[in-house]
Amino acid sequence: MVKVPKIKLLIENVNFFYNDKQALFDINMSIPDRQVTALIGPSGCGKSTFLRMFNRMNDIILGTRHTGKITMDGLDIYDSKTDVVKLRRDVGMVFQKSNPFPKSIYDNITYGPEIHGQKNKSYLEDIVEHSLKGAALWDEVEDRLHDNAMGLSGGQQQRLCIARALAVEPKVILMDEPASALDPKSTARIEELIGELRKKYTIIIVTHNMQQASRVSDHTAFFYEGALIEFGKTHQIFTNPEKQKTEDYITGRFG
Amino acid sequence: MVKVPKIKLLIENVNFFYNDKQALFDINMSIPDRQVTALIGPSGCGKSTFLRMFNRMNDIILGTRHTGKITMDGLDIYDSKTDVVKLRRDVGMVFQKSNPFPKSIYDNITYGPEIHGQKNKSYLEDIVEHSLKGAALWDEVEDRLHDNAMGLSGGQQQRLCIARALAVEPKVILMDEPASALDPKSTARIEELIGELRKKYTIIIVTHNMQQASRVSDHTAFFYEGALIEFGKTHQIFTNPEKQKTEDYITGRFG
Amino acid sequence: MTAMAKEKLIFNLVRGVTYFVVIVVGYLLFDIFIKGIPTISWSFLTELPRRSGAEGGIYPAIVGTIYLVSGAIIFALPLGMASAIYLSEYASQGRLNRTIRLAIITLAGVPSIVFGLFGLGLFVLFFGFGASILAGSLTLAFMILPTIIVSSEEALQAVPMGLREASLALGATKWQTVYTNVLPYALPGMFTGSILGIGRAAGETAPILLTVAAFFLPRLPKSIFDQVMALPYHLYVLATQHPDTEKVLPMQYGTALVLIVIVVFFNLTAIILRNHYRKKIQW
Amino acid sequence: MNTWRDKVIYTILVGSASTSIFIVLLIFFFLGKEALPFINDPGFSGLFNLRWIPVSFNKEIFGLIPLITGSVLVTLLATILMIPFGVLGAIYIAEIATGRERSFLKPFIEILAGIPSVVIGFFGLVVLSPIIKDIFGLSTGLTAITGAILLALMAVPTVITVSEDAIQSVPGAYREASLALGANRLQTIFRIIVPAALPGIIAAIMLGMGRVIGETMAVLMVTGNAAKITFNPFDSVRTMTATIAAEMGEVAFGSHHYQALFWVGIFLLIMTFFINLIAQQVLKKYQMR
Amino acid sequence: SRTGKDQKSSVKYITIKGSDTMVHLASNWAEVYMDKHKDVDISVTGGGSGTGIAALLNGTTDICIASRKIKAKEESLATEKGITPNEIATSRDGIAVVVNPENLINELSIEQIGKIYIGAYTSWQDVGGPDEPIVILSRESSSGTYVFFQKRVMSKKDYSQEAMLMPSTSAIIQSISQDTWAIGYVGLGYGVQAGDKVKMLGVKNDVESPAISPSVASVQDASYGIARPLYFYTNGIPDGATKDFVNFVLSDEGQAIVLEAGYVPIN
Ligand SMILES: Nc1ncnc2c1ncn2[C@@H]1O[C@H](COP(=O)(O)OP(=O)(O)OP(=O)(O)O)[C@@H](O)[C@H]1O
Ligand SMILES: Nc1ncnc2c1ncn2[C@@H]1O[C@H](COP(=O)(O)OP(=O)(O)OP(=O)(O)O)[C@@H](O)[C@H]1O
Ligand SMILES: [Mg+2]
Ligand SMILES: [Mg+2]
Repeated sequence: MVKVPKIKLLIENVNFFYNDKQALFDINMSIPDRQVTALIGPSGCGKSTFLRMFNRMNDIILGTRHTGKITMDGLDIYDSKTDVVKLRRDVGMVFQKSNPFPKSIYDNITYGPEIHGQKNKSYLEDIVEHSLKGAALWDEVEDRLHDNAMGLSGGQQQRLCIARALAVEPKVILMDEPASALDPKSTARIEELIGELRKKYTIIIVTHNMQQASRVSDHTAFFYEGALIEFGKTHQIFTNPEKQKTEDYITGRFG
Repeated sequence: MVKVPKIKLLIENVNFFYNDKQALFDINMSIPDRQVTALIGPSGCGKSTFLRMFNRMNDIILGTRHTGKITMDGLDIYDSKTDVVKLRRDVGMVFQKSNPFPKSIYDNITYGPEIHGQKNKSYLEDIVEHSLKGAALWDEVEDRLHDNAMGLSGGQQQRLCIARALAVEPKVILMDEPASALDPKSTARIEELIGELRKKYTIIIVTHNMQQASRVSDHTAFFYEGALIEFGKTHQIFTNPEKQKTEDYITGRFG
Repeated sequence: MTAMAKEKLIFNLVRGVTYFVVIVVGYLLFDIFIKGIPTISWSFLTELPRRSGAEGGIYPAIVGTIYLVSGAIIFALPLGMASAIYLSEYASQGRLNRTIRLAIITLAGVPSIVFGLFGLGLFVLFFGFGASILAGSLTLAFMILPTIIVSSEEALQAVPMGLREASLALGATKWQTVYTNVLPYALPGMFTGSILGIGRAAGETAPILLTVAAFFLPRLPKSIFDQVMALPYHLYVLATQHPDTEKVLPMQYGTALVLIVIVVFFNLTAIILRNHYRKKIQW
Repeated sequence: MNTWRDKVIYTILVGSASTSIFIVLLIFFFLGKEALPFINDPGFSGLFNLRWIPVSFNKEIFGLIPLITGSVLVTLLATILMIPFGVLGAIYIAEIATGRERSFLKPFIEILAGIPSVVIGFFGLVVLSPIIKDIFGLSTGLTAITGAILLALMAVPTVITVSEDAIQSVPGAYREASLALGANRLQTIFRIIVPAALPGIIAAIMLGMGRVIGETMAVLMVTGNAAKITFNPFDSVRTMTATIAAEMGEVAFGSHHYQALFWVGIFLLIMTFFINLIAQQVLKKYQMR
Repeated sequence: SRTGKDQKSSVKYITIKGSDTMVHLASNWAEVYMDKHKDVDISVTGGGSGTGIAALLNGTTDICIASRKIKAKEESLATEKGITPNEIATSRDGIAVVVNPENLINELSIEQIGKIYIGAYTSWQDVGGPDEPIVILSRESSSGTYVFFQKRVMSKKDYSQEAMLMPSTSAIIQSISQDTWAIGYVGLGYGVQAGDKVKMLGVKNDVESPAISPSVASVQDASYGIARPLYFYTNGIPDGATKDFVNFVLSDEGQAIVLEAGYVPIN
């Protein structure tokens, strides 16, 4: 029988506002552990906003507020007692535009562990190798770990950002259109990587690219104008959507 | 019998340099009149550079130079006697990121005709309606022509840029990834539009999206590391490429 | 007229206007340089003034100016940079933030002579520092504070948001983020703006007139409660209060030249620093 | 541990930032403290007299009006002069100059910003005022226009630097779009780039005006300092800053004259405050784009 | 302030503060005095007579230099603070009335000069010259000279509104040498130093009396009508180093320096 996956993140009645503008409307959803969940929908529908709620990245934008509740492993992540810093350690994030620090590749990776107090040299070296291997970048940069990360190609930079996120051993990885700025070859590489990572991490990915969503994800959520229209197994969403809107969108009838 | 299309642009032995860095290597190609020619290839292969040679847009980048010859309707566009301003009027361009001027929709369209000396009010009004209709935007903006163009959605802005290019009555339209920043619905809209425009204009389009190239173009040129690897009918390139590299790229084996 | 001819004509006009400014400034600098250079000698730079500035050197005034400027830096730089960090990285849209910004705008608009009055009232009289390096430096510091805050904030804002997000997303605290991923890249820019402000402090007469400057003080200060001589004030007195006009004119030019060299030195350092770091850091 | 350290640092930063508020309050307090007794005796309305005769054996009059008109006249003239030079200079450096020219012009103009105002005033007295006198056939070169020229000279670098930044920050995409439509550079500059940069340019002009109003030493030396109400550029005028700088030293502390000078300071502060406020407002609008 | 502090150290400090007119004279005195008394340090600061008197009242200066007498308002403030200003006349300053050398006028009566400055005469024609407007130059209203001139020459009437107030004597000389039809007044020393850049007018005490040229001699014997004393103010009768310095200033040697600096010794 089909194994029922454990729920990692539970979203209940979430609304979100930028000042007076409501960006998310009453979202309810549960995100399964160690699977890939894709968020799709037309531009401006609130995908990024939703994604950034999980590591409370929206906190840093002035004038934002929300109602409702998001729990991770049963703990309310917006509770006043929650340590945001710790939360962000557990919930890694990869951004649309790759944003390595203008430091060496090595320093990029060790930054996270170091700020969390890790000082042991050899341990740090292990982390670097491990993370870069995890992000399928090790072979390409092994012999220039101390070069500046800005010298890497776009696709390499993006994988470095993934490696950097892995280095702090998160449980959840958020990816906001991680491949949209990349060429097809690099994109394929990243997709492959996601396939690897899903064995160990809960992954939530935002994408514009329907083919990509269908290739990499287990579940897909379709957003439209701030509302969650449909959420289900990716296969089912793409072959047999329940809602007319979903079908229209997927077949390209609107965007 | 197959009608042999007239040649609009003829490219002979073209090399291009950014300072000491060569970006194009000995390109030879002929672009047919009133058809859509797609330029494809991995990131950094020189597609944009090549495209920007046709309206001499590279002239404004310091330290660039070229060798070889490009003729339009038999006239050398890089001849010292060529009027660049006139050339750019004949060769319109639409950019990857939509870039309307921060003025009203109306003023965006009339800017081109006005700088070319058109002062007649009613004639300008005609141009505005005509161009916006040509870009399939008229119905959406008809009643707010004097609103600021920055208030339009991304897809609308891009169509406005197309309308703006149409308003100066070019013969050739260059498009550098016109839909890459757009959602699927807007993309479909733009592709439809290209289908319309090809009846009257010679169109050269750069795209990352293989499906798009195959949908919209008559001919496709595949670039790789600054060289033209293969050029031919789109149908043939996508189904039966001559070169191994082309096939590898199209089937996604590298990017 | 063809469009091309018109373009050419207007471009030449604009070029003419620009070079007119350049020539005026060039003339000004050249004039002071040519007339000032014969006065410059080792003794002019290292001796005390004699016969109330008509003879001798300007050593105490050079030292005094350097003390005052250093004092202004010591007070204004940390304060200004901390303010900028707060405004750029920490401030929310609250009333405090708005009030601080309003205050900075106001400070930026305070004429230098008003700073002089204020320094006289607060430091010299109220705090009882007397006319002293402390009072003068603090007055100058307050005068350049808005420049430092505004330019430092710009430098901080120029650091891409992505770096902050990346760091925060890795679980760094705010301060860790600012300290490791914002400050290092903003520092050159922060210093640039600051040094430009400092150049201004070095050349101001009005704020020190009432708070620190002595005209004749044939010894170097021993504490921050001492008065000092200062180049701009020395120049001001030579230019306006000395009967022996012919004789002090070369001294005036010499003093003006030294003052300009000091100010230009600060500005050039700033410009070179900025250009250097702009080239080096690329995102 | 981290949260504790973060809190301490936060407190330090808030404290530092708040000092600006504190300083402004202190400035108003100190100016006000010295100025206030004037309201009771000889009375606030005295400040709106049409003459400024602070030293007299008959009747001292402390009307700020001639000083205000003097400042306004010089400021307006300087603004009118600095706009073409500042804006055209910025356009030239940002859009027309070659790379090498740029790398020379920009620092040069920035150095000008640092020339001490005493030096410029000295230059004005010795070199500029005779020139003005001869060109316009005046009986004296110490006029409002002389001061305005010097002030414009001092403000031009500010205007150029800030406007140039504004022009630079106009997205390159506009430039490309315009050129691609067959516009020449002239059309592109004046029809697309300058309008797009206009808010920034206006802010630059306002900042320049702020500097002009507040400048002390240069005007002190060259405007002739006659306290009369005039709007003739070739007349001598007395500005507010020059009045404070010149009279503060000799005045008897606590006298009416002394108090009146603090009122001049307060009015000056209010004027510059509003100019800067408008500049900020414009700048903000600009950044919203 | 240095006053009273550092008593333990062997060096004695004297601070002098006040009139800008007198700073260079005072610093010349200080320089010569310090050469002879290595154990004394003297600082001289300008800022104006008002600043100097305020400093005396605040106890932040030992000697206030002033080009005017202390005012009633200041005297009452002094009493409040328990300070007794002690006035010492140190030298005299003759005020020369100067015009451009091209101006053919050579002498004027005090009354004529006064009428020019109050704005009653606006053309040189009014005093026997060509029909050219008179450009009136004056020192700043803050300067002691301004007040003195008003009192001595202008019968205490107000200055003409057209009068241009120059920040400094040098500025007046500079302008006079450039403007053919300007008139101004400057300290005798400045007038002498300016050489042929300006012309010093002879002054008639009244219409009948002969014109007297300004000079050290004519100021000293009081035949030249426009001259004023320059003062030291101390808190009470000076003692210690200050007393010694004041004595030096009043000595022949001190008065020789006065002459050298362009002022007139006090007999
Ligand atoms: N910082 C912000 N301030 C105000 N409104 C915002 C902000 N960020 C996003 N929005 C608005 O919130 C809505 C949702 O934006 P969001 O970025 O989440 O969309 P998205 O689905 O990620 O779009 P895209 O696919 O274009 O990235 C949009 O209407 C957007 O304009
Ligand atoms: N202004 C420039 N100066 C120097 N080199 C440049 C410049 N613009 C492009 N290049 C280089 O020229 C080569 C071709 O660039 P081009 O932008 O034409 O590629 P492209 O095929 O359009 O890539 P993409 O698909 O990423 O847009 C690249 O190696 C690029 O780094
Ligand atoms: Mg998004
Ligand atoms: Mg490209």
